[in-house]
Amino acid sequence: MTASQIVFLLSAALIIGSALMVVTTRKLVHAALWLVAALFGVAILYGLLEAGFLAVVQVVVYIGAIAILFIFAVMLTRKEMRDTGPQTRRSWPLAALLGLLVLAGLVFLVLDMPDVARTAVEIPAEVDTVGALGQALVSPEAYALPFEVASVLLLAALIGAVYIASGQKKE
Amino acid sequence: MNIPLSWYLILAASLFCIGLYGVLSRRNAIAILLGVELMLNAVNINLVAFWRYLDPAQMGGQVFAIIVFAVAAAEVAVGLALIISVYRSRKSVVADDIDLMKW
Amino acid sequence: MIWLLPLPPLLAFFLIVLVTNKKKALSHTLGVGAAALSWLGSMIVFVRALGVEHFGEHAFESVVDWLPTGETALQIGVRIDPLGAAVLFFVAWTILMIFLYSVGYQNFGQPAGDHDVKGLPPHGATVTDNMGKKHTVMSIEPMYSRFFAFLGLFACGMYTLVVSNNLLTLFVGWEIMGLCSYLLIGFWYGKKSARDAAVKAFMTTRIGDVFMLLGIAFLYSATGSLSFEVIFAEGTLHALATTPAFFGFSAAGFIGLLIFIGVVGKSAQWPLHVWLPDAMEGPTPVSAMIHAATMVSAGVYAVLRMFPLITADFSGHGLTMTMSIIAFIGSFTAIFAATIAVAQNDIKRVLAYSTVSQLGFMIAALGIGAYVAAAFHLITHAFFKALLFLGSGSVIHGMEHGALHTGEHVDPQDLFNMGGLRKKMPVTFWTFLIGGLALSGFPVLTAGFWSKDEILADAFGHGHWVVFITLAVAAFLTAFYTMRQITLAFFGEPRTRAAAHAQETPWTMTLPLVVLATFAIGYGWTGIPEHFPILGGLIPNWFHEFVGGTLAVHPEVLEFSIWPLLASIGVALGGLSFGWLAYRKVRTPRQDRLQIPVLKNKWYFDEAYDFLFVRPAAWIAEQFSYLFMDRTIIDGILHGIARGALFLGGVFRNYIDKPVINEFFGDGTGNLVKRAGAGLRKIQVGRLQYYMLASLIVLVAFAVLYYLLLA
Amino acid sequence: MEFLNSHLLTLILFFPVLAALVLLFLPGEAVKLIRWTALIASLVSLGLSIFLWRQFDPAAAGFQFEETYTWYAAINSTFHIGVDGLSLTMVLLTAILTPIAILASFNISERVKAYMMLFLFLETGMLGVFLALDLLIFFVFWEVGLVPMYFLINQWGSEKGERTLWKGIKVQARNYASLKFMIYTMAGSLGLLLAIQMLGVLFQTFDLLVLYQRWTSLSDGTLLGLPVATVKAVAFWAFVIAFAVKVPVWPFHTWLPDAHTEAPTAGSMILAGVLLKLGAYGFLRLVLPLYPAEAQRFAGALAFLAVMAIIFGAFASYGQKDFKRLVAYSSVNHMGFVLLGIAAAAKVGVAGTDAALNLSRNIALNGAVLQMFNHGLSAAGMFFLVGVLYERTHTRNLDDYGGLFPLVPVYGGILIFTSMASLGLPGLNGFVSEFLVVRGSWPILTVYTALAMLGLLFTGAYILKGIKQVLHGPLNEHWAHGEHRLAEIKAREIIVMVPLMVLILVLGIWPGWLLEVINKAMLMLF
Amino acid sequence: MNLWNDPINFIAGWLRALLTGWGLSLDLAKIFIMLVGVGVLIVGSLVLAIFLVWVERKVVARFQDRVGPNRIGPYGLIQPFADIIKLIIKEDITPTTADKVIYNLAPVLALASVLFLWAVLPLASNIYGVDLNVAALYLVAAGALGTLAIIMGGWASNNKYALLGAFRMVATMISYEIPMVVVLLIPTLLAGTMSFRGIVESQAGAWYVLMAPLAMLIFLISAVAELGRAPFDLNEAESEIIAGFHIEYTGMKFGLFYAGELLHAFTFGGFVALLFFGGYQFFGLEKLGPLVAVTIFLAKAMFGYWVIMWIKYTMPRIRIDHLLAFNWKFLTPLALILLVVTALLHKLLAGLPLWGITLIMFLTNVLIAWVTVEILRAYGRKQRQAEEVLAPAGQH
Repeated sequence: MTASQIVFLLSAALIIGSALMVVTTRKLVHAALWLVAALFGVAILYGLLEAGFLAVVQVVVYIGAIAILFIFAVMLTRKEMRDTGPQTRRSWPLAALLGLLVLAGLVFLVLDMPDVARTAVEIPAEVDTVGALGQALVSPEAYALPFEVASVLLLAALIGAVYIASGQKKE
Repeated sequence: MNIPLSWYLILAASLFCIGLYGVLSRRNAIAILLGVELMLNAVNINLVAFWRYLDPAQMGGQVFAIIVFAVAAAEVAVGLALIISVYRSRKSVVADDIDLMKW
Repeated sequence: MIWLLPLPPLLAFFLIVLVTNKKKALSHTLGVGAAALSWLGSMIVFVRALGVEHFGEHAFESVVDWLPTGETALQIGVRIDPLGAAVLFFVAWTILMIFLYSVGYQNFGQPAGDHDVKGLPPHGATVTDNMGKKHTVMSIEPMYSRFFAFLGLFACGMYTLVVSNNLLTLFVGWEIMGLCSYLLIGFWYGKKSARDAAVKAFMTTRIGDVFMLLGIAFLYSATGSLSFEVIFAEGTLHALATTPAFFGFSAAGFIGLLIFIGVVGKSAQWPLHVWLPDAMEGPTPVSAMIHAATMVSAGVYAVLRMFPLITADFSGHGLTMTMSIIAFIGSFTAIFAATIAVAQNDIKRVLAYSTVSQLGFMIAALGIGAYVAAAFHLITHAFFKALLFLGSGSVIHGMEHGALHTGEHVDPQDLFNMGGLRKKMPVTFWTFLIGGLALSGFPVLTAGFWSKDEILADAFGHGHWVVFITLAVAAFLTAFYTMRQITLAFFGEPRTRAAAHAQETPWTMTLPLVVLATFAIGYGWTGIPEHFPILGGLIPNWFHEFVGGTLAVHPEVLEFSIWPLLASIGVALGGLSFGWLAYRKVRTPRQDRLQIPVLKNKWYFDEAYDFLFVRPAAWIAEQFSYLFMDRTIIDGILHGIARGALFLGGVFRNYIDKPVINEFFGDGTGNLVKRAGAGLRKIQVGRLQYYMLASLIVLVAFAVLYYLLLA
Repeated sequence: MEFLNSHLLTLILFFPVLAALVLLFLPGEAVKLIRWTALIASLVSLGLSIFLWRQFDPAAAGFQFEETYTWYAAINSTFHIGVDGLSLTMVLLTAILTPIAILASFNISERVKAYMMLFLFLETGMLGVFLALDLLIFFVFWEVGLVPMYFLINQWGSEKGERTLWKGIKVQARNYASLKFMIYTMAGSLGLLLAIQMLGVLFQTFDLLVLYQRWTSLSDGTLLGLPVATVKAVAFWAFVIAFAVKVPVWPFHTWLPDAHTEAPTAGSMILAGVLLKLGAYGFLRLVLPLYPAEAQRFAGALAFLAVMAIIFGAFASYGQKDFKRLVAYSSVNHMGFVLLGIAAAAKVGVAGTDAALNLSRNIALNGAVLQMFNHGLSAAGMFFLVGVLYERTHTRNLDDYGGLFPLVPVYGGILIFTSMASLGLPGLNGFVSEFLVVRGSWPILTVYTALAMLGLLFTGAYILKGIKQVLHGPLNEHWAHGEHRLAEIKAREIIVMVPLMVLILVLGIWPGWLLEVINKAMLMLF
Repeated sequence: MNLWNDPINFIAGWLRALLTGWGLSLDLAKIFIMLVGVGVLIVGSLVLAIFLVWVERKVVARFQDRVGPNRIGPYGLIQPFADIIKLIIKEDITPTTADKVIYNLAPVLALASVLFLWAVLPLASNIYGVDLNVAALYLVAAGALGTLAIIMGGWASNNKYALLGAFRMVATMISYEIPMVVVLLIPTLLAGTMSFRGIVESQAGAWYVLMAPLAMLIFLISAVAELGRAPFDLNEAESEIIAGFHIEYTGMKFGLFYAGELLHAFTFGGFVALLFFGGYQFFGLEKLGPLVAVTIFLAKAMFGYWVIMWIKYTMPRIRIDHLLAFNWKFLTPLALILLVVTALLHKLLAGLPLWGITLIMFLTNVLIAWVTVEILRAYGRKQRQAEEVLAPAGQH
């Protein structure tokens, strides 16, 4: 068991545990916070996968922005949801069964993949993954277009969200 | 560095299914969004894992992950805005109540 | 030079119609001038013709290619031979006299009528003389110049007929004269009777023309040419005589018959004579023109021309079928017309019927082969008949003058309104008397006697008893009604005040009478037969020599026999005296015992024709061929097809389109979709997670299925 | 000049269409301008035709001024046009009549542009038929000629008049007439189309010259499963019916009186003047050369129909109350003579050994073609005069007229002159052609020619009836005075009549110049 | 590789030898050494925190023209220890309805987020926690953790004022994060790398403050706003919401918050020094030895901290909407423009010698500053005219 395997297992446990807590806790704020924990676990995984930039971005974007947004949203709609009453739908067993079925299917597919158990190949030190990523994002023949489209998407989402949320003021 | 790729994939699959369960079973709209977030993260894990294990030189995996980030952020922003405006007009966040779009 | 003859009148016609029809004086000078020019030309030709001995062999002829037909071409041209020259002579004279006469007859120089209207005879004009006394006087004919134009065309027609060397131009002249007779008879188209007469004239002549056209076509197709030169060549004649045609006739005989039918129409022989009496509706110069100079004589002239063809298969003794038909029709017409003439009251109608009977004489003569006699009678008759007509014209003119003078409205043409005119109109009386005597064949003195005697002699000589007897009786009747006419008109006392005030006609009318009178007498002497008891040898029978020359074989001279001579003298004198005796005392028509209705109404031929032909033709035309055949039958079929198509369309629409396609397929599928839609609607619950669940289940199911079946 | 010589026919053919297009751009209300341009365009066509006439060498065999352009290679039909004596005469007739008709239609006042354009199209349609040496082109122009005529009758026909069909259905006369005209001719020409297609498919070409040899020489074996003889007979009758409808031969003629009475003056002038000749031309150009044997076999039937046309045409027109319908039926009568001539020529068949028969055949054909030309002139004249009267009195009923001679002496004179021409008075053109036809057909079809004489007789009857009721007759006070006093014939109308009358007179006296061309063409016809 | 010029490796080597000596496996030993390093770093920073408390109270007193703690020990040096002992022995009160887990976790996270920062600080060319190639972003991530801690604190104490205070604090922090990130990009741009050590090394020629003084100013302002101090310390505004999100915290929990805050301020002083003032470089002095470099760095950091304290005790507090408006309407656009201009110039002037680049960059920065001032002045004049139109001075 090498160090990284240990770290992997720890973070996997962290992720799965907090994910399960997210979908099962009664109080929504706890769910949000558990989500933060899960995201933190994922960030660690990225670190393990030597995608440092992504790990940090995961933390900044997910935890820094999205989690806080969730918490804000929960706060804003707290008055009604006294965290009382059943949190899950009556048909949750069917959902669980279906989840398991999908899981089984996916796992089966994964195991069925050829050469799935191979290990990662060593990245040569002098390769600067962050620089390469930067290059990929902006060089036209690589992924400049999706990058631009994503920016436009964000702008649209920004305007849309502002407009929808503030809609009530005008009436 | 001897973590086999299958571990990551299985982990992502399980995270994905937990998220799926969360989406299908939770009554609160925001909880559903939480589920969606989990699923998105599962996908991201897969992407980066594939990047790392199949061909680190090709930055496709990472770029795609970043784009998923962007989309996730946009989706959450708009989703929550919608939920809040629905909450303001219909005073309820339960997913089942928002069922105007019937035939 | 010869083809120049018909041109002056034609030119006059066009000039008058196109240019000078407003100016009356210019028009009539043009007309008379053209006639004089043609007259001069004809005289020159006649004189030169006389100069040439054996003129028959080398007649003046010039030919030109007219119609290209296949390799060959139809040739037309002009030709003068002895017969042509003789006929030309009398035609020129009579036409000129008629032109001159009509200047006076149409009251040239008289004031325009008060309320004269074109299309009706002039009714006189009131004029105040220097003493301020008002009295009506004759008024000028409103359509004065048009009259001369038509006369000019008429003259041109006659000249072309006489001058032409082939049947085609002969036919052209023939038809032009038909047209002019139509135009002139219907000159006063205001009067209904004139209109109908014009149409009747044109139609009856056209019936004849149609057969003649067939004859010409047959001749042309049989011989390949129409010019007399070619036809009367020995070979062709023999070929025609021998080739059998239809109904047992030989080709020559059949063609001759067809052409003869044309002549019957034109010269108003028995079956087609009805138009001639009605032709009196036209102005008198026209009647003269038609019945004396041109129209009718054209018919006889055509038969004269065709004589060699008709007698192609005649072998001296038995008449061929065609000749016997001709003889029969000729003689029958003579007797028939004479009987009608006797009962007529109108001065012109009597003359009309006398013309018909005289033509009967000529046709009969031709029928029995008396070529020279027929020609001779033709020419003499032309002279004295023209004289009689123009005389009757001046009598009518005088009567009108009297009627206007006395303001008494009386029919100027009715014999029983006249009487005692010999004192009022001496010149007219004497010329009319000469004409009358010539017509009835007053022995020795008049030309009529010589020509008619010739015919009777010929008939007697060749033993055609039936023809001889009928012609003799006809001659007697002729003499009788001429005397009746003269006594009624000139002798006795004037029956009406108009007759009392009748006045002699101006010189332009009396001069032609005198000229024609001289011919009526003089011309007879040119044809006295040699063996005639006294006068035989004095003057050589020029006519026989000259005209006989036209035939290839010169007709032999008949040996003289006394019986026909005595018969003709007896008949003539008997008729005259009996006529004078019967009508000396007659004052009113009732006293005239001969007013037999059957004769008066012309043996009801007009009514018969009307009933037999005109009305059925109208019925066939109107009802049968148009309304029935076209409108009902053929259009019926068309409309039937249309209705069938309509019905079919309806059937398709109501039994196939609407029920099957619209209801079953169209609406059927529509309902099906609606029901299915209603069914499927229920799965749309609106709840988000329900959808996700459902889609996921399907996805998983597919995955499993895919894996189990395919992978 | 060289261009003119090599493209003369296409120029003549398509000049009217070009003019029509030019008309299209003229302002609608500049009525005088439109009329004069149309007239000048048709005069140009006339000039070109006369130039063609002078250039044409009658003696040369075969077709002259031939032009072939690739038109529809797919079904190997070429735009092949040429002219020989026969079509030259017809082209000349069309070229003469169209300007006269256009001049005659100067009194049309509404929609003048459309009217003039249709007229020019019509002229092209007609010229096309006469010039076409390719069956398909022939058929195309044959149909093209129909459409303008339909509109002329339908749009500018006489307003009044109703025609009761079955069960009391009343329909406007001019619609009835134009529709009947259109459908009748179209239905008739269906058989023609089929036969043409058969020929085209059989020999892979529509060219007439080729077909003349190939089709006539094909005489044995089976065709489309039937013996060749029956196929040829059926094709023959298909052709004959198509042209019989157009010529109007007796049973197919009922459209003519309706079409004429309802057509505007100029329309009926051209309809009678040229359109009827299309059918006769069809007989001469297509039926006789293509089906000599069948023609010979069925000549009797054709002759019978011709005589029926002559007799019934004459009787029907004699029975008419309507002046224009009278003249229309006269066209049926005169065209009957044309067909009689053709039937006679068909009876003799191909020029055999017997010289006399050949001569008669040739004379009959000469007579037929000359009759087509003469009737064109006299019919156009008659219709125009009827039109002149109708324009003043707005009625065509003979009983309404009467005694008009004193009111309109000049008009009366012209009417008599033209009537005499159409009656066939010798000295005028009618007689020459009728004489030739009678002379030509007598030795071949004696009985029928004799019967035809009955028709000739009644031709005179109805013409005189027309003149009597119009000119002579008791003066109808209605026209004598007051505001609808009959106006004398105008200068323009006289100018229309003068060329016709001059031609009638000249042809009557000296037809040699025209007959020369026709004669040579007829020798070489088949 | 002796103690003087590469102390960490020297010690690490020594320890490794020691531990392997004790029979640990190499891996285990490596992990252990890592842990030891982390421990040393944390303890060092905490001790520094304690010292900072003293410094803070002395400097504040000097600013307020008073002496500050001089009674306990020489120059009051023992005063911080006294405070700490006070906090430890105070009663630790937890609100009953508070959300126990989150309530207790909040202070820990607050301090943790600051300590995370120290992992990245390059004290000397070879003395640093880890040379992360995404260090700049790591700094922002830590900031995000701080936000989270504040929310948890505010929410868990189940007190309306606490929650409101937390929201206000979070609002400012999130808003000011954006200009900070944008301005952070400028040194990255100039240095070509995001790792702090790389940035410091590339400042050998010319300190980035010379190249982009305006960027340094914006970074300073946004840093102060991040800390929630001085002009932007609205959550401690007693007059409005008493003590912000840590109302319910007493005793050592409050102590953690307070220490975390002080250390955070000092760290940001260090960052300013690091990014713009050449970090441990002082005109070649740092080559003498790592320890000299460390002292240079700490001195610069203390200077940065002094400036922050200077701002805190002189500037009056800004209202919350002015604060946010100031950020969104003025600071962010200015930062973006600056970034774009710098990027352009960096590309354009690539060929010039270093002094040329710095000179031109400096001048452009001055130009931009002048232009913004002009715009502000025009805006201000317009505002005043609008006021005069509404209510002309003292008429009635």
